[in-house]
Amino acid sequence: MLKFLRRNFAGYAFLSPWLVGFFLLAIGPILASLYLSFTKYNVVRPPQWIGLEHYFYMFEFDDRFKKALQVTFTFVVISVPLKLIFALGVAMALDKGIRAIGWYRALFYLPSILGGSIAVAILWRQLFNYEGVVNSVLSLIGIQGPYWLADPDYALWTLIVLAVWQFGSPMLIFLAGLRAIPQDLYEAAEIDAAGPVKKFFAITVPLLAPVIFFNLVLQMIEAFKSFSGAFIISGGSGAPLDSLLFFTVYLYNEAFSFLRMGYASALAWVLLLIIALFTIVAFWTSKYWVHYENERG
Amino acid sequence: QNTQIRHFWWGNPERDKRTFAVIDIYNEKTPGVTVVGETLGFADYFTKLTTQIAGGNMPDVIQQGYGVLFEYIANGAVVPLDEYIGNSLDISKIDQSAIDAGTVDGKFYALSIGANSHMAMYNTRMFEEAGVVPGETFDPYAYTYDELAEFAATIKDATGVPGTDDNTADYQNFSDFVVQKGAMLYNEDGSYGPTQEIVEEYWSTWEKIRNAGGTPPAQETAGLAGVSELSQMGVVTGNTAMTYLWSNQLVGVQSLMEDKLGVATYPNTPDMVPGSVIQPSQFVCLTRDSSDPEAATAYMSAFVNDLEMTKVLGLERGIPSQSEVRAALQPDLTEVEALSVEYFDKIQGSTAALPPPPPSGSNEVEQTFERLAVAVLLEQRSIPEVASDFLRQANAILRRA
Amino acid sequence: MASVTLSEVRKAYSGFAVIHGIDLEVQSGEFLVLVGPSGCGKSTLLRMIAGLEEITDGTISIADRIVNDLPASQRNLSMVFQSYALYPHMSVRKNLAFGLSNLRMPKDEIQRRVADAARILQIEELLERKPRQLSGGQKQRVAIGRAIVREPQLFLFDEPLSNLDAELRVQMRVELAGLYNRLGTTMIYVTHDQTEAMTMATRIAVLNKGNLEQIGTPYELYNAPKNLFVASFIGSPKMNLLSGKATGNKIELPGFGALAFVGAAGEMTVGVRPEHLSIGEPDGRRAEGTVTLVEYLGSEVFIYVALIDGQTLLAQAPGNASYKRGDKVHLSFRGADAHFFDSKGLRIEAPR
Amino acid sequence: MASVTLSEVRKAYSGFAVIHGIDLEVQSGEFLVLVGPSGCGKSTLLRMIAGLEEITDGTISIADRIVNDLPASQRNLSMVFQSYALYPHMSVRKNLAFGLSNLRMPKDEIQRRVADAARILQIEELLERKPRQLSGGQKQRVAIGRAIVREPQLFLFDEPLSNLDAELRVQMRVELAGLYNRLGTTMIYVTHDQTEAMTMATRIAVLNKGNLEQIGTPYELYNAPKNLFVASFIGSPKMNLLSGKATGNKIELPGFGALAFVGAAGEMTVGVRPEHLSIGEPDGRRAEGTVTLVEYLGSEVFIYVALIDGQTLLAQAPGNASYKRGDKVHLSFRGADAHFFDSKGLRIEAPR
Amino acid sequence: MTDVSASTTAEIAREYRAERARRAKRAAVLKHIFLALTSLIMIYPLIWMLAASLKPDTQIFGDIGLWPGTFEWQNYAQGWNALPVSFTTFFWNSTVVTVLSVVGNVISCSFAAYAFARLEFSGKTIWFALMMMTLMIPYHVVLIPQYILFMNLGWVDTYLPLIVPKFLAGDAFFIFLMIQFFRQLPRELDEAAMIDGCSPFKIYWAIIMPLSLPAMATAAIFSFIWTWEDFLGPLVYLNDQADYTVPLALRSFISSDGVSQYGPMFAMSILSILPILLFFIVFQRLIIRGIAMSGLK
Ligand SMILES: Nc1ncnc2c1ncn2[C@@H]1O[C@H](COP(=O)(O)OP(=O)(O)OP(=O)(O)O)[C@@H](O)[C@H]1O
Ligand SMILES: Nc1ncnc2c1ncn2[C@@H]1O[C@H](COP(=O)(O)OP(=O)(O)OP(=O)(O)O)[C@@H](O)[C@H]1O
Ligand SMILES: [Mg+2]
Ligand SMILES: [Mg+2]
Repeated sequence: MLKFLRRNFAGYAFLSPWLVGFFLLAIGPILASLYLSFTKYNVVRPPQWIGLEHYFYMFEFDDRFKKALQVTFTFVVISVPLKLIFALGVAMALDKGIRAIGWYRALFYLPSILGGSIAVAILWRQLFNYEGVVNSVLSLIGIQGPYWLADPDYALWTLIVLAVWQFGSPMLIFLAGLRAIPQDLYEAAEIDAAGPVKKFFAITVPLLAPVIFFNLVLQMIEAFKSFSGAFIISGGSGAPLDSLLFFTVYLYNEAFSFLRMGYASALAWVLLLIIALFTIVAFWTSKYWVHYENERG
Repeated sequence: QNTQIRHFWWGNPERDKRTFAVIDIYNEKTPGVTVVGETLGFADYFTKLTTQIAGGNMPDVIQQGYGVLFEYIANGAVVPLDEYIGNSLDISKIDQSAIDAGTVDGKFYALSIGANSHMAMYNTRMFEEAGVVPGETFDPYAYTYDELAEFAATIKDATGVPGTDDNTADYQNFSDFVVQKGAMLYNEDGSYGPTQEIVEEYWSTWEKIRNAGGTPPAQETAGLAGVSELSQMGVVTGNTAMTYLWSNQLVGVQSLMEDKLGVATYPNTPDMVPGSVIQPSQFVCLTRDSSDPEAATAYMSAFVNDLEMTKVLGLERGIPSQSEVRAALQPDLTEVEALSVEYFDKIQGSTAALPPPPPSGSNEVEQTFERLAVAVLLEQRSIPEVASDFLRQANAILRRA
Repeated sequence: MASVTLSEVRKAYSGFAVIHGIDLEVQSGEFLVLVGPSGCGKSTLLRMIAGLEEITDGTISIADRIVNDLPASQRNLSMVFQSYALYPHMSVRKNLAFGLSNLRMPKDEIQRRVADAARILQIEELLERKPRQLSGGQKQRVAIGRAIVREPQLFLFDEPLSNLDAELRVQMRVELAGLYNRLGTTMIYVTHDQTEAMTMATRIAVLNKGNLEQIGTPYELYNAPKNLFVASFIGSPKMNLLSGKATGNKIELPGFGALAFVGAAGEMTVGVRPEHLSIGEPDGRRAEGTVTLVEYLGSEVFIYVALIDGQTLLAQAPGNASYKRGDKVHLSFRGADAHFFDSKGLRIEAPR
Repeated sequence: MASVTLSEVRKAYSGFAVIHGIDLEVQSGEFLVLVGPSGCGKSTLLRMIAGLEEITDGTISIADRIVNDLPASQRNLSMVFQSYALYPHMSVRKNLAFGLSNLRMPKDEIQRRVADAARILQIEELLERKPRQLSGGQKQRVAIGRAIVREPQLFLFDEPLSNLDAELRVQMRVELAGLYNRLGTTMIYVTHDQTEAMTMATRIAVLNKGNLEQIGTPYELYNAPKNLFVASFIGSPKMNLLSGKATGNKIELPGFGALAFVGAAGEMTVGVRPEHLSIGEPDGRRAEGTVTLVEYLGSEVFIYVALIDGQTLLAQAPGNASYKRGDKVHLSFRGADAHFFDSKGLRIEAPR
Repeated sequence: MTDVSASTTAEIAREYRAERARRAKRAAVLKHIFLALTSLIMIYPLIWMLAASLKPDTQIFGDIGLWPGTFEWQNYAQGWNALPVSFTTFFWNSTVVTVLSVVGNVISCSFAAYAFARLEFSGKTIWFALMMMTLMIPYHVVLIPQYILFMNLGWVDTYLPLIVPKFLAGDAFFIFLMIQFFRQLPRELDEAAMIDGCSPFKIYWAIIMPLSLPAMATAAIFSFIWTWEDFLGPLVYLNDQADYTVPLALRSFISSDGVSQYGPMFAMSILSILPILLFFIVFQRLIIRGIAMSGLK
């Protein structure tokens, strides 16, 4: 017993703030939302237990749920890799060796600061208007751009571009990660006659893997939960034709526009399970490509 | 001992200033009672209200709109005021139409603080340039869809700007159209009123206007479907010459524009059956969670009756429903405010009767309409197909609610 | 296969000079051993030749081409880092193959070379391990392996055998020497091991505080050190230094008496290597002393003898010699074995 | 001041055993040197004693207290890591002082000790530098310094002098020996340097592939190695091994003829250290061969002689010996200098 | 070598140095041009906002041009005092909440991360999984249960719901981020510190934290920005306008049924970005060259 205590004491001591927070503040609401997902709850009246009904309805009748899943998946699959690639590319360009680098970093981070503000929503409409900047640029190279915002086939792309453009936070994390790579490995690679590309793929990428992994998992989770961009640009509804019906936008509407908190909770738990599944897969594959220098074994 | 009354409204800088000033006046006048103002932008108001309801922590007095009021009443979040009438609450000088609008199942719930109606707003400069003169070329208070198609195209030809917004996806216009066609949006039994024919005809009507060249390209309209930001309205961005909104938005829209706005009703069918209603834009209501309803209703009463206070409030929330107050305000109106008062005078008598409160789910039906209308705009499916799809979904929603 | 020429090479780390203008010519195919005290600038020099460190001043040429501006990756050399710098995320095999794959060498040739190197370095069973799963010496061998598979025109070795046991070190020495002979490459080799330096080098360069003290064959350095620094640095245990006074035809050495020496006069230092101090033959020029410490090394013993004037000399005797602490002994040396240095520490050739 | 006892200590890395049950008793105040081939488990053993590595099996006691479960921070020992493990973000001074400040030692005492250590290690001018600004040997000295300032009951040194030059190494050896004498601490010291092992140890433990081969005084190990492994591991250059056939009263050695030996019969190995092989006295038991390689070391030369049957033996001669490649020479040794090992490699004491 | 050849050597060397300096300068100029151009894309919205903040409301949406016809500097003065409570208060409120949050996040999350990355204790995997789970649940469905919880704690209408969770490692993002960085630090350093008699806390404080400076700076930057911009939390928990934070105040400018004040809103938006930029510029300096490996062989 004493031995158990001694062995675990430090770990739990350091974990204690989180544990307190988790049990005091986090777990209650999470479990409550799980409970609510089995009830009919319109916020005003007390929840009524209805078992799995919401889940049945979701999978059998709810076409918008399926549409929302499809939109969200498409968004995740396309935007996350693109965003990471951009973030890494820019992080490498802004790693070192130029003056005023802090300002450049700030400028490249700016879009992420503006986040989902009204300004960005208005601006995005201007850019992707039929006669907007994007189409003007496209017409320069002889392409007649579509009605980005109206055409259900293209509307999602405007949000993907928005998401990719806001690559600031993974960029910053990459920057910090790049700084942890020992220089002498680049020297060794240099001696081994590795060119810049080879150095990138053989040294930078593998040694950055823990950070890449972090960004991948977190950006994936964030993308699944992505809300404000779609909400603001589509005016909260997921228009046109539900092509911007992100899962959380749908969820928000169910919860706050139509006051179906119980159903929204069920939606949330389905999303949670999906995200968890993806995350578990990511963690499982990470065994094969993420190398932690200091883990023994 | 001091009673605290919380008053919560959605606002803007101007309204907030006025309302806080009014609260100060009231607090000054009423020792022992302190009113505390809480305010948010409209977009966030209901999110917060919802959490407060769930927490049993609603403010005593809340602002409500016509659309969602009935859900709150049905669920008991808002309580009847009948027992306070004559005591703490004075409604003797309130218009009967406003009282009726706040009455459900014989109980009075909501005190109107501003009247509202559908209103078309047009850019007078563009109309003028195209030679479309109100009162001569067209009657702003009685014009048909066919006329609209005609002069919208004229404007497009003359100015390069389409003469009108495309309302294919505008539910307000649709709901007027339904009434103009002699139907009801909701039947007595709560089922959905519009028939397949009406829906088809509505969309065909707008298709005609569109084909006549008076609207922006259908795709452009589709891209704006669901967007309610005033700044994105066609008349504001200069993409069209006429936009269809609510009368209480007139001032806000004008403030975003250089050109002067003119006002008109929504278009009508040749039969000229009135389709628009006058309804309160905003109410103040007493909530379930109020700890001192007496004091709260007394405040509500002062808010609509006290001339000192209403003078400060002005027309900011729309046209007051209390006759004395209206009269007192008349001299100080701004140009736009005068325009909107004039509009109300003109439409008196040519409006439809106020329908019974919409059932729950109506909100969602509206969204569904807007969503599916985009398919019409993009010509993805034929109008009859979309119409029947819409009716099917609307009925499913109403059944589920 | 490539000569290396340094002229007037200097290096300063943010203003603090560590290499003070070195001129050095390494012939093509030479095995140059670089020795010097810790911190004297050996690694810095190697890194400058490799192109990893900017040269503050001067020029470096490899194969008669000035390479000041050539990036390391194009200098066609390989290097064993003092800190190994193994790629932590690659298996030993990949570590070895990495440089080769950059040269677009065919797969089977890579495999062959890696297998060869692994055999030579006795790390065949470790090929699939990651560096973190290796012992210090094993890591060092992988670092050597990474250099030798490349077979470039120039090898730079920075203390490549420091963490290996004696036996392995001898074997590696033989292997490296074999490699050198087979490839005929130019080698620049930093070591702290005297045996390594003496046995492998065609020439040894002695560095001290960023200056080149002497360069020459092992024999030259051992037997004709240019100055006191080289004399005491080369040879372990180091040379005994006796201070004496020259008077024109002899030198007065406290304890030992006078030593015939024609030449300079004044303060002098006389150096005698421990193996040239013989113990126990009480005739001729000799000094008496007391044994203060006996270090047993197996094959030999080091005997520390305190002379009467307090000076301690170190003598070497065979391993089976049985002196012990406190013994009174006599030390002597032959005049021919002595080295003479003037008051500035420069060698004076004794006229014979 | 603390004894260390290992009983049946085993270690396996994820199933792969590297230490196979070691029993070892280090007396309080002893200077135990641990030697063994690269990768045999020396560092692992030290790390287990330090408490950095979990023990798979067995017990370790320090000062008669079982410490299997005691965290490293409470074992009151200090250690020099093979990889240095300097704190990269602290100046040299802070690196040295860090351990002391953890003991809540008064500021001036810390300062005194740090200054002392810096003087001993000759890193006084480097005190304000960060580790990345140091040369390899300087880092290593800081690592030593960090250990010695602590003056704990037990020192663990993992090849602490491997990257220092010969002269400095001798000085450090003296300093460490002095420290050892002054503090009377127990020391466990891993080294690959034979000189270090032989001169510093009170006892040497020879480790091989995770097994303890022999433990004893340097003299014992050199003169009476228990088995072939120890015989060839201790001593550099290593012992010559000749295989012969014992016939009850003599051993037939190819080349050398018969050697009187009473005892076992069968396949035998006879070991002769290079310094015991004498060259050029063509009488008695002798073998003829050709010089294949002469390694010049200054104080001595190593002469590789190929016997007629192809076997190569290594003999040691004084530095001024003038053999050269191709010379025909005769080798001989005294029977008393020979070591005998049976077919299992175990020593057989020659009856004298 | 003779004097003559020595001087030529020096000359050659000088020439090489000069040539290298010229090349470096050319490369730097090119890089600056490239970065400046790309960052133009990044800051376009900011420029647009800046322009909008200087236009009268009537011109913001009608004409597309960036250049304001007249400069409405009073948008700033007007915006500052547009609401019944002035922005001085909002900025002060935001600063208090944000600074406390940054401190709380960095401390408490690094505690938890240290436990997960470096200490052994039983149940670690389960806690880790639960921690990751808190990242995956869509925020909107726990909003109401959480509100009820905080109401029962009596924290509504105070800053406690916004600050206390930060001190209890409430944001798993930061924990996971720090874990990934801690895992890259050489374990030998912990070991050396252990030998030097350090307790786990001392190792955390004297070794892990200083060596993770880049990660800590990143976390601080994110923490600052996200708290500064957080809208939903203040929206739900703050009632009194005098307690509002900047983003909440900004939302009050826009009205769907009254007069919006876009110009002043954009003016205040611009001002609200300044503290973020300032913090970013200062803290990104701490993302300096990683030094973790340089004490090791
Ligand atoms: N993490 C690990 N996983 C598997 N094997 C390991 C691991 N660490 C060390 N080993 C193996 O354990 C053995 C002992 O290693 P150790 O570091 O103790 O050797 P050593 O005697 O110190 O060698 P050296 O003299 O080269 O430093 C080696 O063969 C090594 O390959
Ligand atoms: N980044 C640096 N900043 C300042 N001084 C440095 C830096 N790097 C090295 N030095 C100094 O330069 C000198 C030469 O270092 P170098 O590594 O070349 O020595 P070395 O001869 O290889 O020594 P060792 O045998 O100990 O490895 C040393 O005194 C060292 O302290
Ligand atoms: Mg070095
Ligand atoms: Mg080791």
